[in-house]
Amino acid sequence: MIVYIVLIPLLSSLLTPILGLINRKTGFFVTLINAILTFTIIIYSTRKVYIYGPERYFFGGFEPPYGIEYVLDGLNSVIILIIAFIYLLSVLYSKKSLEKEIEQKRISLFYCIMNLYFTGILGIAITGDIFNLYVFIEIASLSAYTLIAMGLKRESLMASYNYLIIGTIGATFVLIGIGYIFMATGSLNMADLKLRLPSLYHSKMVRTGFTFLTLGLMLKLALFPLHIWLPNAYTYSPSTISALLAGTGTKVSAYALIRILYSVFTIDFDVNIIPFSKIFIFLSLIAIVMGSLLALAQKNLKKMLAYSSIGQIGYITLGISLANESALQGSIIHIFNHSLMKTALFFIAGGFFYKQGIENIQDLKGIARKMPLTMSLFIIAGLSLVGVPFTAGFISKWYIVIGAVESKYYIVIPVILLSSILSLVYIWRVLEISYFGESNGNEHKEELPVPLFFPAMISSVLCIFFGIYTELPVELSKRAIEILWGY
Amino acid sequence: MEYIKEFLIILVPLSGLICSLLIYIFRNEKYFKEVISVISSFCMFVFSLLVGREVISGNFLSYELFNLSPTLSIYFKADRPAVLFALVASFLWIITNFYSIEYLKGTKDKKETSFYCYFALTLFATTALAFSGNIVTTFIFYELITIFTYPLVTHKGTKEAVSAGRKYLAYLMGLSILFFLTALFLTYGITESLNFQEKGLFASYENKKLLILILFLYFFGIAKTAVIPIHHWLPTAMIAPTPVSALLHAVAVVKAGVFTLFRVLNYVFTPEIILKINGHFLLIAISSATIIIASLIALKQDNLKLRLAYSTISQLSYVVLGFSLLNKISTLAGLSHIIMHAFGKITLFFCAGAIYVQTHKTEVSQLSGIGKRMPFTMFAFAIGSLSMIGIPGFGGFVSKFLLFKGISDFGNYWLFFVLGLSTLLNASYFLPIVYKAFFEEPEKTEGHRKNLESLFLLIPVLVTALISVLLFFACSYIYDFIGDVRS
Amino acid sequence: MFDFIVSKYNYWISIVLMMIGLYGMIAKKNLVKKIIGMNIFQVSVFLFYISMGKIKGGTAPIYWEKAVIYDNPIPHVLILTAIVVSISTTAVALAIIILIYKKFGTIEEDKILELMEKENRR
Amino acid sequence: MVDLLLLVLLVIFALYAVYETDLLSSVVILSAFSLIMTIVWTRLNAVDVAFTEASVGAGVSTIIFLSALSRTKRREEITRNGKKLNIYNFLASLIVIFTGSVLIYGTFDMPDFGDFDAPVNNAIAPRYIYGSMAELGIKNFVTSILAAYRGYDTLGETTVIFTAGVAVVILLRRRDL
Repeated sequence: MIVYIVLIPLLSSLLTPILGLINRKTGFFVTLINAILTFTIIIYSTRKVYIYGPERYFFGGFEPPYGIEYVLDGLNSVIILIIAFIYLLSVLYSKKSLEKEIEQKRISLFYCIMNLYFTGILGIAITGDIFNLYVFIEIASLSAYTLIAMGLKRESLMASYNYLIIGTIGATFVLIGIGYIFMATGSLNMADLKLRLPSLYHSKMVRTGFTFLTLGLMLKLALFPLHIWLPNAYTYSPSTISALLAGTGTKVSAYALIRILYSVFTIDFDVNIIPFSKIFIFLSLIAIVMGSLLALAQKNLKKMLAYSSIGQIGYITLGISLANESALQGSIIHIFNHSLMKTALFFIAGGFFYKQGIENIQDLKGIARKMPLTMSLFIIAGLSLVGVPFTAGFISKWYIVIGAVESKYYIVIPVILLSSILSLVYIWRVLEISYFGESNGNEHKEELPVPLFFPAMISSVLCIFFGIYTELPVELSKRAIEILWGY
Repeated sequence: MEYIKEFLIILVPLSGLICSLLIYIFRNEKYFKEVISVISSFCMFVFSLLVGREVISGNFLSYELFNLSPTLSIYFKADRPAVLFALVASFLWIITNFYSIEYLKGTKDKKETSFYCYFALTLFATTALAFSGNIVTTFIFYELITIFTYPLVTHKGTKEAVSAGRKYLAYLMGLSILFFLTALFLTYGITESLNFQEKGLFASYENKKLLILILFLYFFGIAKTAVIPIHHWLPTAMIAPTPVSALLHAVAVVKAGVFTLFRVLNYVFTPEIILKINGHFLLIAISSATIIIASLIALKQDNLKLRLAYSTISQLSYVVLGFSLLNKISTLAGLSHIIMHAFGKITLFFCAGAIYVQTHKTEVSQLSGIGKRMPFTMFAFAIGSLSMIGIPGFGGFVSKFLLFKGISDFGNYWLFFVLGLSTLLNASYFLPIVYKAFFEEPEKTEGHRKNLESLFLLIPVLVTALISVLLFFACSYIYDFIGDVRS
Repeated sequence: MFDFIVSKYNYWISIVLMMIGLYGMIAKKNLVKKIIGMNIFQVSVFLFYISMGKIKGGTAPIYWEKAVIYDNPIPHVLILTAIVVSISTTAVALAIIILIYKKFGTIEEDKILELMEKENRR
Repeated sequence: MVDLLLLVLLVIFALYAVYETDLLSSVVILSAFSLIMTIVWTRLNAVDVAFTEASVGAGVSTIIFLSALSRTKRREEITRNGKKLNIYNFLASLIVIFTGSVLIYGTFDMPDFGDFDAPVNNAIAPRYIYGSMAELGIKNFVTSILAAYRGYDTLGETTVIFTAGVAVVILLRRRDL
């Protein structure tokens, strides 16, 4: 069953351009059907994994480590669940939104690339082979470069090009890392590597390999000093793509990092043998503060959200590198929650552009009087970003902080709280301008059209929902860690 | 029946929440919001009474709403101080409702819906805070109070209101996130429990320095107590409509602050532990400094509401002082001063509002001879002032007397001097107003109408003034009810 | 020492090549030049991979009766895939560069940044 | 000795390709670089890879580069605006030196070049060498791994080409910008 998770998007990406020759409108429907179908299958298999434990699929029937396998366990089932969900929302959003942003002649090709991107990130999440991971990283990246380059402004080209350069460096670093580890062990299968590596932990080869793997993924993840590609890429790409990338792109890299750290290597190696944990806690803290600070300095709404993403990525890596149960759980929940809220925020930002052509925060004056409902969604998602209680963001931060306290990293607490305040300020700035700003001209209500409003509504309402009904993410992430750490 | 009893405790805050929902849904019906507000306030009061009856008869009422995580739950519990606080808040809400009807009409306010809606929401959060059974629940509702009162502070929508709102948020939310939340995390990290307990949470914890740090984090995190370095938000919040200033910034919000402090000092820490770590000296110093300094500032204020605001700051510190003296009598004094001050100060605010509605006067210097045109209002004002000063025969005397007794139990006699001086200052900033109102001649340019009082504005004022007097004679009932707080 | 150097020179030269490529990718301002650097970088990584599969006295990994030792075929397989990935990236990159030239009229990074800054200031 | 010479040649060509300001000759040098690489790989017995590199790396890649150059500019413009550029270059070299030294550090533990006992050759490789003939009946092990054992990688590889193809089409046909 799990093989269809990647095959369906792949097939639909082939189908979109072909059917697109007949009728342009088919692109959307094929993509939508693909998204729904994949999402259903993922729900089904996640449930199965949750009940019966991990599921493996040997490609071509060749048993690992000789062949390539798919593994679906607690961890990646959560990740693909959220990815597929975000993708579904983005597809729903795309129809109306792309009408203004993409030439309709190329729409079926555009959907084709979108499906390829979907294929790529699902492939990254589900594969059990590290070289295969590289291949899928490249599929996802190539399509992401293209999607970004389809932005309306010419800056999008430069954004895409910069992402391409840095992304390729990252991917090649991953390739080098794989090479070193492969050289030390002779194997490429993750489960097999986990068995072979412990005896080699003191080998310089393995350490270098580890360094390059993580470094490459950090580049893809846009951890603070390596983040330069991200803001422009998110800002200048089409609205749908900003939301899609913000919800899925860095998340899947974060997943890959967790996989490498805890499923290929072991926690013992990460914490005790090399100072990975310490270095990355430090880097994450810087990322958290700098991301929020830089977000504060932005004039462009989407860019502000993008910088805020950098801060939020810091939370995720912080939880990962604290390397204890609560923190990692918090990290996984934060991947889940941040996808929801950032996608919601980008949907809404795209909606402002669609309806009013607004890009800068200053131009949002009085928009709350024109679009009160839309703005209330923005408040919900924004407060969730801040981490106000009863929103999803609170839970993940809670877990991360508890993890930090357990590991006696007290410095984490003020940093996280400071960044919460900073994010409160930059969200509040938007709200204040939109509620109290003097708008010029008419103020009659015009909400977003339903196709744009609906996905934004779903994702922001879920921010509240998962802030109160926390059982699902907590339980799923707990199961994920149980399997990951083997107890 | 048992089930209903369990649910009773939820019903108190719920009546506020449902009220606001109904108001929002039927926002276009005329007179509906006023009626529903009054009904819900009665409901809230009745439910509080019922909870009080259960508590008196010795039943333990508690209700766990849901779990945010296995160790993190939204949990409500009823005890005597909580009931007391809920009773005061809900009773004054009833009166404020009647008052606001006329006030909003008098000031020709257009945003009635949002006013009533957020008002009810604030009461919901306040009563929920009163019944909170653990720190997390307290923190959450503490934050919610801030969020719900923000729209009331910025109600006017002017530039000043917006910047006042910004300050309001910066102080209340910023400090609570930075300090309160840190303290909460540290508490959890040390004790792995957040439930309020009679024997405190730190019974078996030895690290004195960390405990002191946590205590101060709590103290400065709870900015709603408005002690001197963190009091600036309260005067700026006076830009809100007078009913808001009256109920929220003299009763609900600030009292929520001191109530939270009460919880922290008595149920997270215990007096014994605080005495052991010598944490109380700073608390006493700050609160007594606040008592004096705020009174001095009040003396200089010409704006009536601002003078009342600084008086509030000074009076709140009586409560804080009572709590930080850490003996039974002084704690009792603090709790009873919550009530006494509530009734006295709300009377004063109501008067200020009535004066503004009728004559559009805001400054003390303009009030010459106002007593001739609004005799009953100013009569009530006099009663409120006397109660605030602490003249025997008025409610304020009782708590002040107890505070004196608490100080003598504590044994630090220079505090007598603080109280004495403050009483003098109280008299010197309240009595001139009364004198001006009754014994000075009005300016000649005034209009010809003789009596400016309107019944709807007058009745609430008289009721609260009357109760201020009655409280003096009924004080023994209150003590019986509160009983031994730490039994 | 000499043995140590001789025994690893293949890897070292591939690392030197990688670094030349990486330098071109980072330091060069010309967009096409960056891609040329990228190509060198990636091809050198491929060289690294192929080197590790070589065995002294081994023959090409094709079935042959007289063969005693075969070279390791796995790196070859991986690199076949990677070469294709590399060329695809190059193609996409060059397509973007062509578009950039069309819209900005230059392929020098600093000039483009200048243009973008001007636009933002307006 | 020939091998070493070829490698040194590679370094020279790489340096030349990076430093040449005429992009056209730079591309030609890159193509020559690829051809030498092909020879190196042939000498390392990686026949299939060498073949692919000759056609794809040296052939297709050069053509793409040339067609791209024909649509843009031939010369690299060196702007020397003082210190800023130098700091940038300095930083870049710092990064490169750091990365390189980490990579070199990793080689210290490596098995010697051509070592039969290296883990690489003993973990999963023997199964392919000794088992694939019987299992699949293909003489070329590389082909059998590519097509069967790691067939899924090949599917991914095809997808990458497809992605690139669609990407180039959709990008180059943009008229709206």
